[in-house]
Amino acid sequence: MDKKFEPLIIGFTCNWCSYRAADMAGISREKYPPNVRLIRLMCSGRLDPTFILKALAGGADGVLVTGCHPGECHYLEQNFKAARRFSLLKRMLNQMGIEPERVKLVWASAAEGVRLAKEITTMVEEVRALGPLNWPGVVAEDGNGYVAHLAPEEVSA
Amino acid sequence: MSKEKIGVYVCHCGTNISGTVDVEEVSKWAGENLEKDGVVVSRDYKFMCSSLGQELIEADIKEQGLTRVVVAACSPHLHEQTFRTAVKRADLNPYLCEMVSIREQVSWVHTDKKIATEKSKSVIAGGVKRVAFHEELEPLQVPINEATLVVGGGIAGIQAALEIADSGFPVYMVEREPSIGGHMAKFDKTFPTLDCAACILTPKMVSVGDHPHINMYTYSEVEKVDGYVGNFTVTIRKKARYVDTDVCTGCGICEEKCPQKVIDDIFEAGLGYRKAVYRPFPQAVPKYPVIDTDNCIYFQRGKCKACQIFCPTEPNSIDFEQQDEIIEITVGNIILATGYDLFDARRVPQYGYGRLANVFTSLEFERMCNAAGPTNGEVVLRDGVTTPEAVAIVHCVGSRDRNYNNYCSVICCMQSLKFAHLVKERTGAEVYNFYIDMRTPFKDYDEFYQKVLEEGAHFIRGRVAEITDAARMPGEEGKLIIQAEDTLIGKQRRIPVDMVVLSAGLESRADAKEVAHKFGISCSTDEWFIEKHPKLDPVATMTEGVFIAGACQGPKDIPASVAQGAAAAARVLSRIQSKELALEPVRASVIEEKCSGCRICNNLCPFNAIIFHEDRMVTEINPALCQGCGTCVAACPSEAITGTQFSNEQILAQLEGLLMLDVEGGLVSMLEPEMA
Amino acid sequence: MSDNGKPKFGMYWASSCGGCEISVLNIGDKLLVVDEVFDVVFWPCAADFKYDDVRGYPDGYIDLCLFNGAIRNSENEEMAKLLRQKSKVLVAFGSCAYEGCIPALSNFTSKEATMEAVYLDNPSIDNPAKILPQPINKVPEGELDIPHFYHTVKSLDQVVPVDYYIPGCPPEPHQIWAVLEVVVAGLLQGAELPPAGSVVGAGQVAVCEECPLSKHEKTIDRFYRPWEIDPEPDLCLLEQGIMCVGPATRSGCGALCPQVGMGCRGCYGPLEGVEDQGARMLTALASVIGVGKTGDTEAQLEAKLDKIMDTIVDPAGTFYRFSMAHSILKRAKVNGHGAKKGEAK
Amino acid sequence: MKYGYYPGCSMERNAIAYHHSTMAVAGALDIELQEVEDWNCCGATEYFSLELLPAYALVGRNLALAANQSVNGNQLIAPCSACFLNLAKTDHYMSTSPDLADQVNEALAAGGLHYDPGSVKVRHLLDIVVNDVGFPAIAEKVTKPLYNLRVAPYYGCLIVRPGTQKSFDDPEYPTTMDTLMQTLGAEVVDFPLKAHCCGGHMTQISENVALEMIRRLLKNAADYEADVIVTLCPMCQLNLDAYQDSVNKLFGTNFNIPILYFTQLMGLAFGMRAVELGFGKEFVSATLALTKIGAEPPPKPKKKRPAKGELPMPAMPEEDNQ
Repeated sequence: MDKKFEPLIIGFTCNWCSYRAADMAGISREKYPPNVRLIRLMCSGRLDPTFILKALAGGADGVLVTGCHPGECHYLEQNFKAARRFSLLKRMLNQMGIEPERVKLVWASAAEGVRLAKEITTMVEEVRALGPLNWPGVVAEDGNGYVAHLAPEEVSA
Repeated sequence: MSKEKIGVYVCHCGTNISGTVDVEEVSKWAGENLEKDGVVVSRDYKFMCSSLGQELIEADIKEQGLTRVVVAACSPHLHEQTFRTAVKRADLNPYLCEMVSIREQVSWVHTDKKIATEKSKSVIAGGVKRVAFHEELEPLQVPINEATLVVGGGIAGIQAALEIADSGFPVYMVEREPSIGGHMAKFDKTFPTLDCAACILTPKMVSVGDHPHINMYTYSEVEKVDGYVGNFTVTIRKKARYVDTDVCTGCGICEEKCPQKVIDDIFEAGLGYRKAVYRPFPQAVPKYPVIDTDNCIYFQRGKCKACQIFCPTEPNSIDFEQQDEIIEITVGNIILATGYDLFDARRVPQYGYGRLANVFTSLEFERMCNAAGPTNGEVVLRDGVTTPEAVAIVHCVGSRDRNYNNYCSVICCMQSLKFAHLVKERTGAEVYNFYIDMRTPFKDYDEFYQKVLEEGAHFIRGRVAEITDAARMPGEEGKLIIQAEDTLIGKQRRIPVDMVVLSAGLESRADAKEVAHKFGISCSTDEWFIEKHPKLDPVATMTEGVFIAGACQGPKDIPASVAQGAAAAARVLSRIQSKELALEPVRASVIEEKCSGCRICNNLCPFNAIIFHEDRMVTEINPALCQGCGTCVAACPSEAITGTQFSNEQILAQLEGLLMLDVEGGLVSMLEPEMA
Repeated sequence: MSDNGKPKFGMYWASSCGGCEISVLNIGDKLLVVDEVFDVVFWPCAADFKYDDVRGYPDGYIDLCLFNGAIRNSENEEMAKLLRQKSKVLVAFGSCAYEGCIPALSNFTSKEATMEAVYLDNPSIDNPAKILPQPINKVPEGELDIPHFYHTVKSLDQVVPVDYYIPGCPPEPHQIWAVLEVVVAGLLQGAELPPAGSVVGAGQVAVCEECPLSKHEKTIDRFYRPWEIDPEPDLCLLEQGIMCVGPATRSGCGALCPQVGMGCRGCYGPLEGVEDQGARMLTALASVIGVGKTGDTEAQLEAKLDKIMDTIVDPAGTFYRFSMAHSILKRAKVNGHGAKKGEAK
Repeated sequence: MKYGYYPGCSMERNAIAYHHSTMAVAGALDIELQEVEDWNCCGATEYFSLELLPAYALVGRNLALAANQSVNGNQLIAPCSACFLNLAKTDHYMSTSPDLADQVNEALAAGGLHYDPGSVKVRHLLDIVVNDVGFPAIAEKVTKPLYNLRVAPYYGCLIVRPGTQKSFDDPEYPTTMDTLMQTLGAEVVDFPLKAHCCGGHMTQISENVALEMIRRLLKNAADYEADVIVTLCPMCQLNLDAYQDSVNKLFGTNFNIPILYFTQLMGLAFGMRAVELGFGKEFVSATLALTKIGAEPPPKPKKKRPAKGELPMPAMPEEDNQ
């Protein structure tokens, strides 16, 4: 396929920092690729790993998780809980064979519109380079019900 | 097929949105493709937020019996309230309206019209699917306690306290030092008008002191803050003064008789002395002294008691047995005016402060110029007698410097000009200002700059490389040599002087982070308190009921601090006047039947809203304390906790909508629905 | 084909260990009652029946069919479809049929890798010719077609509609009996059966409710493998850093494992209304990890997190030990040949 | 502790004292130095101003060798400030400019070598002593404290130069060697010119300019009544020591300040014999100065009561935490 692959990325934002950062990016007309669609939560602490799995299984090629910088949480320390979950989730997704670039955590304060835009741009490019995730395809049965005979020399270590 | 009747309204926002998004196409698409999701009407309009736009919605609700509304326009942070009110006018619960942003997050940040249009569609699809799960809610009304806590008795705090107290509402002021007055009380003159700081400050201090509505806790600190807007419970530690303020008349005899001389690092900036029992300065408010136990001979060696012996009052005011007092007050709002710390010039070793006797900091110099200061206003060298013939003033010490602080400390330029003037006035010495850029932006400031120029002060544009007493050339012996590049003539220069004043920058308080955490607000990377909005809400914080004023929010001069103090007071007053505050009904609650009592969530709430009932072995959430972050909702392994406005159903539905179309607008292949 | 008016009973063993069959026997002499009440028409493990017997039955002939085992190959799928067609009430019996269970752990890898692990790369195997089972084999008598080995293990309800689910690895005998009673009552006295699609023979809340160990506010600073620590009796295992999936697992078993110092493995599956058991346990567990306080820099935070996360061995395998096939992701994305479980890709 | 070791040419000739004392001290502190085999010149300061690329290639070769003969996480010690800076900056510029890295590696390829920028961690000997060994460990080794010896710590302009890497000391006003000398019991005098240039090879290009620079340093040390100037760089030592006489002649001064290596003073304090530490190689004899070392620490100058009206001095950090 010669056409450029356009990844679809779901972004989870915190009402107090990153969502405002996104607004800030808009207000300062900071351009970034349209591949990201944002969901507003009250806090990154609200982020349930289920949402991320759902997004990936539902056709997203990547998920961007954002929240207030450590120590700047509007709810004092809930972004730490987000960080804990994310850290564990990353390890699990790794076992699921999902490339680390596809699920990213970015701290962005309400003032960092420009930075958020940059982070988004980088991530879109990274995911673009990885190609589609197409989870439905991953799950689908591969059609042929058997393992092709492995000639001895073909066996990989 | 949804049972709801949903109306979708797409805003052009003039050309702000329609310039990049094909608005008609979007609303047409929503009407046709989101029918099964319950969309019965979908319109676009030039300005949805205009009264006509709002009436459009109201009319549809009434005539078509809409049960849900989705508005695609600017950021909800801008107009969510507007549209909720509109919906409410049409007797629909305001929380059944969902707003999605296609301006800040689409039209303003993207360029390709086709793609932006497709993105808008998905964003709206998300809103539509989400809104179906919205529920009718009522805002939470919290009563506002009339009392206000002002933390910090500097000029900003004083201003705020007086504004509120003068309008008849109770104010508690907590000040860490024995007297209010803050940094301003230490200054001699104030730029650009050069009127005496004390003369304009002391009256204000006095009126705070004897204001019927102000309750002052000096030499005290806030220990703990509980509760929430409208109803904070604040615990204050009133440190022991060892002086009975009920009987003490502030005559000052104890101070006179005290044999122990101590370097005064706080008020005299280390340049002068005080006694072990002392009032920071003559005009101190309150007038009562405190005993500094670290230096008091009695407390250290168990004898002396000179102060007690000579105290004329009956009964004796000196009370060595006095203990710290813990006081608990309840207030509705809090104003933080905790000010700043001076940058520690010793952190720039090549400037020699602490090593070279005649290098002074700006604060030391302020005290030196002050008629009530250690030199009675004489500008002299460290030896206390010699008048300098040449003085260098170094700007931006610790500011605009990647090694220390990147920011500009705002006041240093004007302060340095003031110093230049004072040196000229009092000694006639040559004055050399070393600056990076001159910043004199406000009323009459630049005129003052011109004035000082005319007075013959020299200005050298360039950073000082080092200050040394290592003489190299004739004429340098016994002097301090300033080595700097003069960037205007492009030459290195060595200028011998007798005295150097380092215009040290302003830094956030050493314990700013701690304090911020105590009051539930946040700090910037430079540890200044963060305001709610840099332009539109500079005195409020993200935490309801906690406001900030003065230099604790960022470097500020006196006029700015006073203005911000008054502004904060105005915000608080409007709160008090309205008696009640409506809060977003975003709250979590436990479905008891599902709770297994695993206690995972129990220590996740920083507001202690989560209670565990040992008897029934279930958890409950106190809606009054819950702030609605949703952390416990996401943590519950049984999905036994739900959160209003951000339920799993709502978020997953929105997700489904967002994933309806791919970036170019093709259908995304969703995971095939499971059988059974 | 006898017709003694007794309701017809069938039980089938697809891709599973057989424990489910044993657990049915574990209901003890109540088994006689089953035999009394039911007419067993298909139970390969207990009596001699052939697939063709079943093929011969009219549709809906079997009143109650307990199907244990996951769908691993074409034979499993074929039988699932056949039994669905022949049964009135088809029950996914045990974790394998319900949510994939242990067989579904192979969804972390490719079928090629599985084959390799079993037939080639395995110390107990001597297979110099590297011969793998081939579905189609030419033999003098003609062509043999053995079941096709699938890439992804599925739960029963991912190939046919299922009426009830009985969770457990294996289901607890008393729960089995409870369900049988209900069904019998339904079939004989026409009593009302639970709504189709519901989980029966299990509780409605998490294991913790049944677990007698004392629970408190939790902060976990590191995790221990079972052999690394001698757990305090009477104290919640999770609080001691011992992995226990109880909080995210449906009750009904009586919290047997925690009571003997072994953290709940999660075999009774997710709670009512929960889609992904693994995600729930992950989020719950991570939330109470004792890392991250104001003052930590972002780097410090990451370092501390990594340190403690390293003590959680094989998170995916732990959280999805029984529910992989039924999880949101269902399987791992395996690039290329021979990728092993847990390998970074 | 084991490290790679790049001695550089001076250690074999003019700085032989530095070499001997370094080996002696290293032994005492269990620092194992494994010399890079087949190392070559670092290009000193000139080559870089003449032909940049060859200069980088020249240093690149040393880095490549060090990397191949990897010791302890590729930590490479250079005792000479010039060598240290050249190695550090070549590594730095190669890692920041891929082009340069390619060109250098192209050159190295001719000799069958290759260097991946960043793979070698270049460190100065002083860095190792103060940060890896640490003052407490050094204090333990001190058997003959250098009481009463007034030392002017001279760092020179190269080691703390910012930019190339995270400097291990304050680039404007380094203090680690001050603390080191205090740890040895010596009395450290204020030496404002501690990070100023010694003239480098200016002695060969324009002698008088160099001599003036040297004079400033000597004068400053003399003004503060230093008995010795302690250095960490063969170039600095050479200029201040060998040209002291010329300075005196040219400016009619009579400076007589021995210039020693910090390792020599460490050796003394550790109770080693002067000869094993290369004493006697210096032009300005240290013998007289060393006789000043007393058995007793000098009495602490007690804070004199400020004269009437005299203003108190601000307390320095170290005084604070006392």
